[in-house]
Amino acid sequence: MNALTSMMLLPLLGSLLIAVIPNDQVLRIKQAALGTTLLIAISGVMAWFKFDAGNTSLQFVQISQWIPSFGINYAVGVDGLALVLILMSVLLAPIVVLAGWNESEGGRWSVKVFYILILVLETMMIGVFAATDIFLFYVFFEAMLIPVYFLIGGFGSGERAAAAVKFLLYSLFGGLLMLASIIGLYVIAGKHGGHTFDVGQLSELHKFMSPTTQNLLFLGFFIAFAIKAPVWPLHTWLPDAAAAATPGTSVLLLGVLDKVGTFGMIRFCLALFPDASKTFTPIILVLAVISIVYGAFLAIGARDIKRLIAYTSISHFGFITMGIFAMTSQGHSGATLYMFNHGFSTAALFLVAGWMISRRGSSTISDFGGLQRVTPVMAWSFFIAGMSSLALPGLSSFVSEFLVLVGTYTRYPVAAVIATFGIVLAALYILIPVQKALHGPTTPGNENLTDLNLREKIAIAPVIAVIVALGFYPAPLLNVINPASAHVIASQGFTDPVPSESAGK
Amino acid sequence: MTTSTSLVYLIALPLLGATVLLLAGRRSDKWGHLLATALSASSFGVGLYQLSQMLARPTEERAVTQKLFSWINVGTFNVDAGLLLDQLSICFVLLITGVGTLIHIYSISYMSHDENRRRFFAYLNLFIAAMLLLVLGDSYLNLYVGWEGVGLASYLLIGFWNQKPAYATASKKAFVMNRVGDMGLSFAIMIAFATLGTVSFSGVEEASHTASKAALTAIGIMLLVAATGKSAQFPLQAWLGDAMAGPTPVSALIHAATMVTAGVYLIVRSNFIFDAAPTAQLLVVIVGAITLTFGALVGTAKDDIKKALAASTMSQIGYMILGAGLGPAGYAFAIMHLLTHGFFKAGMFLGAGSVMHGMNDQVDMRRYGALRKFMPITFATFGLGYLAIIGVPPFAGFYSKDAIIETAFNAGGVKGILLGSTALLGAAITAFYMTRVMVLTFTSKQRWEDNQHPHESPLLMWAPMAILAVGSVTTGFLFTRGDALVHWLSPVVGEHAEGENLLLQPIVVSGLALLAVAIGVAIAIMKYQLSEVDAIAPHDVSVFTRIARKDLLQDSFNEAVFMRPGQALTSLLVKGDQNVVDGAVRGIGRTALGAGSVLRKTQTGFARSYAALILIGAIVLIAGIWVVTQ
Amino acid sequence: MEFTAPVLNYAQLAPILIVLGGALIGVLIEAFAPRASRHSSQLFITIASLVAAFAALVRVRNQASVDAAMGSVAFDGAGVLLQGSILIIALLSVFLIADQENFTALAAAVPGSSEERESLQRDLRVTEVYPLTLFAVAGMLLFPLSSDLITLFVALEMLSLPLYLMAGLSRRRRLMSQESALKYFLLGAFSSAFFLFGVAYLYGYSASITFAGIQSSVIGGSGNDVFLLLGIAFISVGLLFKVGAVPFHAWSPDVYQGAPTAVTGFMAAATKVAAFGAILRIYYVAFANAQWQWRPALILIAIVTMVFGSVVAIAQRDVKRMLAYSSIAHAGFLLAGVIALSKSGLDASLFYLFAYGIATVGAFGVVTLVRDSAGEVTDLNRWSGLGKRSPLVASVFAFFLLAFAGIPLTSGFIGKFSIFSAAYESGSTWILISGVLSSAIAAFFYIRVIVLMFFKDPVEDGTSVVIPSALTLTTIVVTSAITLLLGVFPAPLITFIESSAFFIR
Amino acid sequence: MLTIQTPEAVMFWFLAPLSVVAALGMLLVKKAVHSALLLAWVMITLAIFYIAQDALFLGIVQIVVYTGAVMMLFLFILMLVGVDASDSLTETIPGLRPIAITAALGFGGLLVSLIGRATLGHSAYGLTAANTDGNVQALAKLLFSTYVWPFEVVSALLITAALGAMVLAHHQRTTERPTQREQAIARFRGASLGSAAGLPNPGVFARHNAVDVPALLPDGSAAPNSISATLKARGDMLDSAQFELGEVDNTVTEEK
Amino acid sequence: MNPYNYLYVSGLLFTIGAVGVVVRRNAIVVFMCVELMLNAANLTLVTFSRINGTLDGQVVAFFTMVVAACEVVVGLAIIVTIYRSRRSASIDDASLLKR
Repeated sequence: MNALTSMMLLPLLGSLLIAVIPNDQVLRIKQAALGTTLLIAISGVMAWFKFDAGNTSLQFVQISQWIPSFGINYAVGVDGLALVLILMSVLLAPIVVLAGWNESEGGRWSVKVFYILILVLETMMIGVFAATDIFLFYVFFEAMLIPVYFLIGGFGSGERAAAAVKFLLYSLFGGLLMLASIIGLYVIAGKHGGHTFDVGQLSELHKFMSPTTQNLLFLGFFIAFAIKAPVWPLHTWLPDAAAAATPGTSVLLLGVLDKVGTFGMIRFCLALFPDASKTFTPIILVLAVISIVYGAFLAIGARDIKRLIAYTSISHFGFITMGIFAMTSQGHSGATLYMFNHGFSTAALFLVAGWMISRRGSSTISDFGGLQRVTPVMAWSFFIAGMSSLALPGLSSFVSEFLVLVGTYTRYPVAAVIATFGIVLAALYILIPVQKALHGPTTPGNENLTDLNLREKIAIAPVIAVIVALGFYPAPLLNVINPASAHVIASQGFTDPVPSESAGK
Repeated sequence: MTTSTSLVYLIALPLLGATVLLLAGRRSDKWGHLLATALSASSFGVGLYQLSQMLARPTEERAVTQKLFSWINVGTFNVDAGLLLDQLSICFVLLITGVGTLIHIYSISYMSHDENRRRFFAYLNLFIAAMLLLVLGDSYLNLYVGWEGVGLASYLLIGFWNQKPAYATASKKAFVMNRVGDMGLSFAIMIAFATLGTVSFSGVEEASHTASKAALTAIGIMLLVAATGKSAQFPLQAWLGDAMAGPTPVSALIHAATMVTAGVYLIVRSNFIFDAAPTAQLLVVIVGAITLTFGALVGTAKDDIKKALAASTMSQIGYMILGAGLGPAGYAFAIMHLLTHGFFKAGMFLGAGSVMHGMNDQVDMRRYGALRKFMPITFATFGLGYLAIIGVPPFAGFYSKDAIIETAFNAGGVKGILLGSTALLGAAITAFYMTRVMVLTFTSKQRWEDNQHPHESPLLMWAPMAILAVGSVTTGFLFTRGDALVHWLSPVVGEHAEGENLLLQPIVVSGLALLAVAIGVAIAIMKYQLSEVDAIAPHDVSVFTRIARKDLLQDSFNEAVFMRPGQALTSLLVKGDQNVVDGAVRGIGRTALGAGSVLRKTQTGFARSYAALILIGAIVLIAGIWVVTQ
Repeated sequence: MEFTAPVLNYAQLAPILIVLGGALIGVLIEAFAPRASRHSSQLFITIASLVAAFAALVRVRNQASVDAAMGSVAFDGAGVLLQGSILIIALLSVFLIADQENFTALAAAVPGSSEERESLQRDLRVTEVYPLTLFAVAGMLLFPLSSDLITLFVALEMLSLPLYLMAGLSRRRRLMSQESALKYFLLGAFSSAFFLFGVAYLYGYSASITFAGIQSSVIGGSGNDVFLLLGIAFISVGLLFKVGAVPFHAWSPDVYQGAPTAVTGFMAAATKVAAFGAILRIYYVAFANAQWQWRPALILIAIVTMVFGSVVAIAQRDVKRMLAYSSIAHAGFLLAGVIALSKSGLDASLFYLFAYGIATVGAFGVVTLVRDSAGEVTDLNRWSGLGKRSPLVASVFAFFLLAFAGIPLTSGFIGKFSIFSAAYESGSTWILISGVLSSAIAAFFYIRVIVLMFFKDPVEDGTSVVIPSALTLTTIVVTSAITLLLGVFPAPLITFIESSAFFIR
Repeated sequence: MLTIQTPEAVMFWFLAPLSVVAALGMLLVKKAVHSALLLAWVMITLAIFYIAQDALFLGIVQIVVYTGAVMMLFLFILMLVGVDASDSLTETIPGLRPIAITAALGFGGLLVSLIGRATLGHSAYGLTAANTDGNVQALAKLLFSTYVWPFEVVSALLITAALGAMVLAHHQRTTERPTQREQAIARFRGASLGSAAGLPNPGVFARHNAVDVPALLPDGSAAPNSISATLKARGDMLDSAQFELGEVDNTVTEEK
Repeated sequence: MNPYNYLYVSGLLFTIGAVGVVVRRNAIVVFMCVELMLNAANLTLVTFSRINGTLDGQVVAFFTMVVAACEVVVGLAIIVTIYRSRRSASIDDASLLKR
């Protein structure tokens, strides 16, 4: 069977398996979930090795008719970009399961429901990156909201219901705009060579569109992705959702789901509407830069540790968006790599933050203090995750962030310069919570916190390992990403700016 | 160019130490410090081996490179994880590993009572590795990794005792201000890539020959910003004083001998840029001149021995930056001062640590006095360092500082006179405040309580101090003998054609310098040795003193200009996000709900009004269709 | 004067005749069968005649003729599909109606009187609802097939009269129920008068009362446009009243709320199919060539309808009223299919009608299950925490709501997609945009209900979920299965519709 | 070609205003019964119009069925509901009156002005040709051939109507009607034999003998069961206490 | 005289009927107004039948009468029922269902 399809089926099978385990066998359920996600992760890694990086065309392609009347196919396939994101998703899933071993308890519903939702979500996550049929993509794009909605609302904390609704409404609104654009595309495709949703064929379609049409359709897609990503000023759902969700859910939400936004920008906005992309690039860059700075400032001002992480993500997504629309190979590869890295560094931050919160029973940063002395391993994990978040050289996110900056600078120096100020703000928004939570005297209420147990250590170790390893040696990913990025850039009719003062001039 | 396969061990060994110590945790408490020290020492060994190899090769083949792997390779942006060891970097390598090892040894004893000594050594090893990467990286980006790596290590070490909130804050401040500088380095790299298409030293050097002045000036200025951050130069100097929160060996190693001099390294390393960008170069000397005065002035008012030394460090690095800004004539002298400073300042810091060790961690010099008797070895080593720093021949500082002052005078025109005079004034003030330190600590009357029991430090501590003292005495002479260092570095920084018409002859400069020193020393002795000193800092002091005690208001300035507005902006944005951005979204929701509530009132429950609605609908429909068809 | 005996094609009329026959048998049963056996025999007759009608329909599914009943009935593919949909929906509704808990014991008894009490004690049943239902179904079957104005009018009345009556038969809150019957009747009669007036003008315009005759007059353009205008406008009032389009919608919230829930479900689903079937036929056949006249007005009505329905639904506190406003909004969406005036518009409308009808029956079926000691509980506030009380029922209801909201993997999504794309294809950009926006608004209240059910805690006020009877259970299971199936594998049905849906002229 | 004869015109100009006025009157009179009568009048004028327009059959049906049957049904129900029920014509729903007036003017004006603009492409044909065999025959032919299907279906409608009326109006017997024997047994096996011989009549032995005044029992107390249950339910029963004899005059005077 | 004049009359009657539905409160009167509207429509049909020279209009009018009769039966039954429940034939009283 097709590698992607089987990866999508595995979680469903897993959830069926979990469904038949009796409710009271909680441990069994958890083990089944972990086993399933591990199995998927393994198959993801195997796909990774089978992937031919040099080949820029889609791989692991499977196309079967779904709704032939509308030209809708079940079409999956990956290029470097999608593969990297799928790999990230499947690697994070078992970590989330393992890290959030007890998250599933104490929710509104049974443990079983939690893991079924997680597994269904995993299917959707793989599908959304693998789909090469826009309709299929849309189906996954929208359908994946539902499990997340229930994960937030059913297992979260605090204002979980409100946050879940906000998340869902925001996303649905964006999704509906995208639906309008998809319909537009579909109709235009029907007028020029027949109804189809194949991304490849649709990317030829812009030649037939008037600039206005193209701009409108582009906006439909872009706003949907900008909500997902989230780009300022469409971000306000994220802090609420992240604060309310369980850490594991937050990891999947920020680490994977939100990547759909930036992924979509590359895969759809750019590929389908090259002219409109060019038209809107200045505006988008401005929004991206605002996101970077704004997210950073709000992170600095955040009192709640989960909200803080959410705001840092807004800042990071600003970088990714900027890299995408910089239209240079560095910016693009950097953005893609950033997506992967952000997944892991945010995962680390959220997981550790989650452990801190569950031990302390509070997510307010000032409730912590002096953790470094009480729980050194946890503190260190948080610190390393934080360092990754502020893009310390030697950790993975540095490579991507710097690539984005360099790539942007070569074409849009002003944007890059303003964005670079973000790195100072990043130091602040990481070091302030580090100081408050990890340093200083051990504040009352924190004396008896326990350090990470073996399970938690096993969960966090691979994340940190990835963060460190990719910081020093990002080549395995870059080798896969570069051809895909170069392909996008080239298909947009862009070439990297030539150094203005090059010796060869 | 020669390649080597062993450069990586320089970095790998201490990095291994850091990794092992951090991962092993408490299990390595017993032997961790030994391992770290051994690894640092073996890295020094590798350095010596490399030096011997280098010496064995002809001048033009002395630089060696090692490409580890292709690090970042996207489009035309190709950065290898590559190391470069040339005449310049070997100086640093030996300084870092040598002094570093000594400080490791010192710390074994100094930190012996700290339950987290292992972690301390891990950080030290981490620092050594990062610093070596900084000086060994063959491109700006590799340098950047080390650059931030040392920043991290510095952060960790300053905040080593972060259970004290003030120390935690100090470490954060250091990191953030360093990041501001790092931003400059980022900009420099971005500009370099955008304009020159490369970020490796060799590539940039090659491209710099043909590149426009504007581009190079921009890069140069940005590199200077980076240097000011890392080297605590004006205007990013404020963190260094607070950085003294770290254990004293840290201050000695990082905040005196090595890390803070990275800025100098960066400028000297980028000599090809600055040489081609006079404006940037001018800014460099201005920064150097301002800082050397600034640091010196602050140094006169500090009662905390470490802070006084820190101010002195700032000032001395000002000299180095000044030297580095003077072009090919000054590069070698800047490096020379850097090396000699590395010895004497490290020695003095260790001495200060020794004093604190003997005085129950008391750092206020007004509570010292007459320690000469109780700590003779410390007094001797500290004294030698003192003589070196104020520039008394034949101690090391004399040679290096004198050379910079001389070069400054000879920079030509008014600029030369201004720079030279500033440097000279700085020398006088240096002499004053260092003498003040010396007198207050060792020779003046006892001002400590009787329950203090000052005592000499153990062998493990004083031995490194002694070795460094030897260095303070000898290095200047060694480096200048036959212009050894100048010649050694010339393949890297370029030859300086001896000027024809010098403003002042060397001997005149030396004379003036000595005179200035003598004046400074004399005033200090009068003021502190020969008159009574309060054990508690007096408050009825001049405005100048008050300002100087407050580091010339640097913190007040930062607070007023950056921190407060920043905080205000943050809280404004937080509120704005809740009320305006999110408020708009919620507003839309409320509007829809409100519209729904209003519109549902049309549903009055009266069938007749429904009928009216239908009737009106029919009218509108007919009228509408009619209008459309007309 | 020659009299030629009329020729009727009984095979093609069989479905209608069978249902009518069933109804007559039902009337006879009422007259002669002992009371005890009435209910079961009525139920049997009703189900049997619906099934038989369906079978008869299947037998003639591929036939098409304008002469089924001397030109009064056009039997064609679209008609078959509409009749099939109506029969299926009716069958499922009858399963709900069979749960006589919904109906008053004795309609003639004054509410609150001793007679009512006694009749309740004696467990009397208004078994007349079965023949009434069958009469209504017969009218519905005829309505979309009518190809002259007389038949259309008679069918309209035939489907309406039983519904007027049935609306007043609720067991609980009988005053409300009777009020809804009164309102429905008065306004229905009012709108029929408009309809009839329109018939008169159309006859005046074309001298013919057959669709074909009107069409040829329109094409010939010989007649007077003013009469055509008046005819179209007045007929539209009557037809739009039936589907609940703004501003002719006002009856529907009141009637939906007051009528017995099973009847509401039947009415909401089947009437909509029948009425839209008729609308489609008359606009596609008779008025197609006058589209420049009516299309702008209809577009306006469609937009106002969808927005109004969605916006007002937000503020509702009663689940049945909310569903009523939702159905108003859906009427707006369905009008998009009429406006499209194309083959794809027809296909999409037919699919949408079926999908929506099924989901509606299912949703109302769930509503019948939530009760307290005084009968059904429709106050939304008392639905809070339903997910905790009865997760399965709440999940099914949530699923229907998601289908109404048009979330992928439900039939609603496919319907929405196809109908909007059809509308956009024929140039109605505004329909697309307002459709998308009102879908977003609509999502708001669907999700609000889901939040209420799942994320709020139950109020202990005696509200409970009864165990559904076998028939109700069947309805709910079948409707939810169809809703899911049409969301995931819609291809067979779409292909079938595509190949067979056409209007014979 | 149709030509309108003068008599028709005279008839039209005489009756049309009358019918419109009657219709308006129907709107404006208070009593529902008056409205019904005015409507009946409008219907009859319409019947005349039908006949004048060669729709003899319809004219007759209009009179017989509509005016005769349907309107009588209306009147019947009006009687049932209360014949003197009169509507207050003041508007109770705020704002509806102006809306109604505007709508009336708008709708009527629009309709009239549109009809005024309308011209068919041809002049009126008249029904002479169509009615050659007689209006009824021609209609019958259409009804039983072309429109046979709706004609058949309409029967279902009639059944529906009948069924519907039955559902709403038919009072199902909840108990079997007791036989005479059962009634007799019940009467004599009751708790007391007091009513075995039938209930007392109202007013007997009382000061009043009206039906709404309870009879007095020999002891002077009121007998509530002597009053019809309907009157009791309507609350029309008068309090018998006020008619009780305060003191029974026991002195027997000889009858003269 | 132009047969169109009948159309004006029917238009006016229809309007009066429609307005009557809006302004009258007695359900029976309201219903009678609906009947008036139907009658107006019938007049239009008959007139058009004459103008067009076909009898289809009369057929429709005939059907209308039948249908109207059915409506009357059902409608009056409903009105009587609600009268029995509420002791009122005012449609304004039947306004429990709203908003």
